[in-house]
Amino acid sequence: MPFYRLLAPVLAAMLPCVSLAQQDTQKEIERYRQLLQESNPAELYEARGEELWKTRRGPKSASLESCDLGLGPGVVKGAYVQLPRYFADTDRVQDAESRLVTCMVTLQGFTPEEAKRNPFSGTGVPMLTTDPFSGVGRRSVMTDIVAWVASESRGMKIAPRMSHPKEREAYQAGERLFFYRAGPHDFACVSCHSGEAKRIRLQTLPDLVHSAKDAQRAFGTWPGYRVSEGELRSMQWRLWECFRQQRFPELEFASDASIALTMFLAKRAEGGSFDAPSLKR
Amino acid sequence: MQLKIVLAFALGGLSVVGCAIRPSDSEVESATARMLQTSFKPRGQATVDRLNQDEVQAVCSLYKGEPPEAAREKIEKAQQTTIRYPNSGSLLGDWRQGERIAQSGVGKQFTDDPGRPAGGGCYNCHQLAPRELSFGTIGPSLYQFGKLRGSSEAIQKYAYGKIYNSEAFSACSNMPRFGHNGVLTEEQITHLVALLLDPDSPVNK
Amino acid sequence: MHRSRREFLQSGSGAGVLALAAAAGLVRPGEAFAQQWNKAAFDTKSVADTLKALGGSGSTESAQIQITAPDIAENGAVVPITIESGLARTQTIAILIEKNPNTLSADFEIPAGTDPFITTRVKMAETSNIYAVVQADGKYFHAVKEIKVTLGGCGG
Amino acid sequence: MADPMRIRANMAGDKVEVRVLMSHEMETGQRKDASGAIVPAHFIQTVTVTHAGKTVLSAQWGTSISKNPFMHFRFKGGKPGDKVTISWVDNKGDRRTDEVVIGGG
Repeated sequence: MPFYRLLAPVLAAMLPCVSLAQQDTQKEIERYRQLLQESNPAELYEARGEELWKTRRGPKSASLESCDLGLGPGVVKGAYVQLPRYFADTDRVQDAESRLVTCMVTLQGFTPEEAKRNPFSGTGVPMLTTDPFSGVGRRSVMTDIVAWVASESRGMKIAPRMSHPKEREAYQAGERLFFYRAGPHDFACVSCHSGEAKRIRLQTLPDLVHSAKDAQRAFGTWPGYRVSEGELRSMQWRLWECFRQQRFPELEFASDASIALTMFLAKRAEGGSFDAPSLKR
Repeated sequence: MQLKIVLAFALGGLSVVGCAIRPSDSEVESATARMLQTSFKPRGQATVDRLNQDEVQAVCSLYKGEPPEAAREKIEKAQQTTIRYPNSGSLLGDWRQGERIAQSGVGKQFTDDPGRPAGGGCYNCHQLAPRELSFGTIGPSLYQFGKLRGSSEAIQKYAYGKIYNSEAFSACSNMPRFGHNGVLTEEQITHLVALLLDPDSPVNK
Repeated sequence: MHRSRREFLQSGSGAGVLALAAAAGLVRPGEAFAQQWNKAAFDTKSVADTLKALGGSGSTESAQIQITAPDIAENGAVVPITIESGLARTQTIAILIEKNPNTLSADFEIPAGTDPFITTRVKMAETSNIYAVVQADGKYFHAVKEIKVTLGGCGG
Repeated sequence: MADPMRIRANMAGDKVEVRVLMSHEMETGQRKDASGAIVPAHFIQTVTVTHAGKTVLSAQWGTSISKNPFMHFRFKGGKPGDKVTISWVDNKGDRRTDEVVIGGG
């Protein structure tokens, strides 16, 4: 809520002296998170996404029902946990989003730019920015569909393939990108995501270097409905936002670097339970 | 002179790089470079040249943040020479302003207004004043930093230098080089020094 | 609001039509409540003013009203809150957030047969007291709880 | 056209336990968009829940109910197979009505 944001600096200064020990703070935040688990607004996005998957759209007026997410045309169940993977028709390693772009282009006749920019808002509200994600008063068709596709893998094991040379290359490049330090703050992904139980402010950071459990929980809970933004956010968004805060230039939606990093993270999380779309702070 | 040091360092760095790369890695290396080139676009103040690494960034990336002793020493020595102290003399600014800078995490993101001063985002990673419950733990707690160490000129210089260029003290530190990279001004850093060292600062209560 | 609503229904001209409709069975009582969004109450900016706008002249603190909510909310945009009233003949449950730009957040009418219990999620602009105001047997009672709102994120 | 609500209604003992999620922005009228313009207030003002022709809950909301509102309550008198109907109306006059069949315990 930006109006709260405006208050943020004031607020921080005003937080009263409290006798609560830090441990109690953590415990209460845990309780806050538990109270929220009762119902997840992600369901609203999943429902819309399923509808959109079946809806005839684009210049070719076609649905996505014959889209091949890796398990054959139209098979959605279990597809997300095996992504990213190599696709022969595009000769590329693709994650869920980039594969959906391919299907929107080949099946529905959108241009890649249209599919990525996602200007076809569900509410008819004019787009306010060109970001590929939903924002103030604006929905993202892509986000809705990804929410549904991910939900069709809920409860399954994260099982990225690593058989094709390009899949191995993506993993290794993803690893390098994870450790790639640059920009005015000298940040890399690893700056925040290494070390046990580290936090930014009060947010616990997954240790993606040393802890398989952390990596599994991290990968297995995106997409997630982020209560702080009132939006469903995808793994693509997660990476885009990490790089923004890393002070890097803007990570292109569904770009090779984003897919390589996703591959690296999926592999780190291999064997974990996929519990997304989840509910996040 | 400065240039020579950097050059020598760069060459040293390259030889290290040469040893570490297995031939089979070259494809990955070029794939990574290609991805960096094609996957990021400039936005706002965040231009793509930010992806170009300086020696410190390159070496720290190569060693995944844990460089061997020789590389470590080389970085720290070279980075020491970059620290610029303010002309005005005193390193002890105003802790109240320091607290505001420590609280603010804005600056240098492509969504930030480049005309507005950046913050240090200190609380993102460190505990400082105890009344702020929302602090991070990537860095050590700095609560009572000055109370434990006093505020001698040597301590002031150390605190200033560490904020100005953390790599001069701890190679491949997670902490940004706030002064060296132009995130914070020299004056802003003196305010942070005061937040850490001033006996009246809430950090030392 | 309920006293004022009653007065409104009895005397107001526009609402008179509604009252007639209700009497004729065209509009159920709950719908009448729902159709009369109480702008005056939602515009109020203090707990006292909200109470007044809701129709209460005063309110008694009651241990019979339970507020279940976290002591600390990680994010003010979504604060889960449950209010349960043990007071006989509970008619309405209202949620007031003292330091929000507008104090009144929600007002629920609880017909006979429905548990005097409601869970919802509210926005809080900052650390504040939350009041649960219950109208039971025509009188007003309340409970209060402070919820701290923390800041998150690393780029703000 | 607003999106459907997600309603769950199940027996819990002799009561019907209802949980509903609504798809709505719940704009406060105090936020700014990327261009700095105020996003006008847009929020659900009234909610009515009925069962067997009787109102079992009604609500009035302000702008401080969270986006994608959630509500949980219980009422007596329902049985599996009955319908629960929920309607909302927002400040722009948009409205939405959905119903769900009460499930077993």
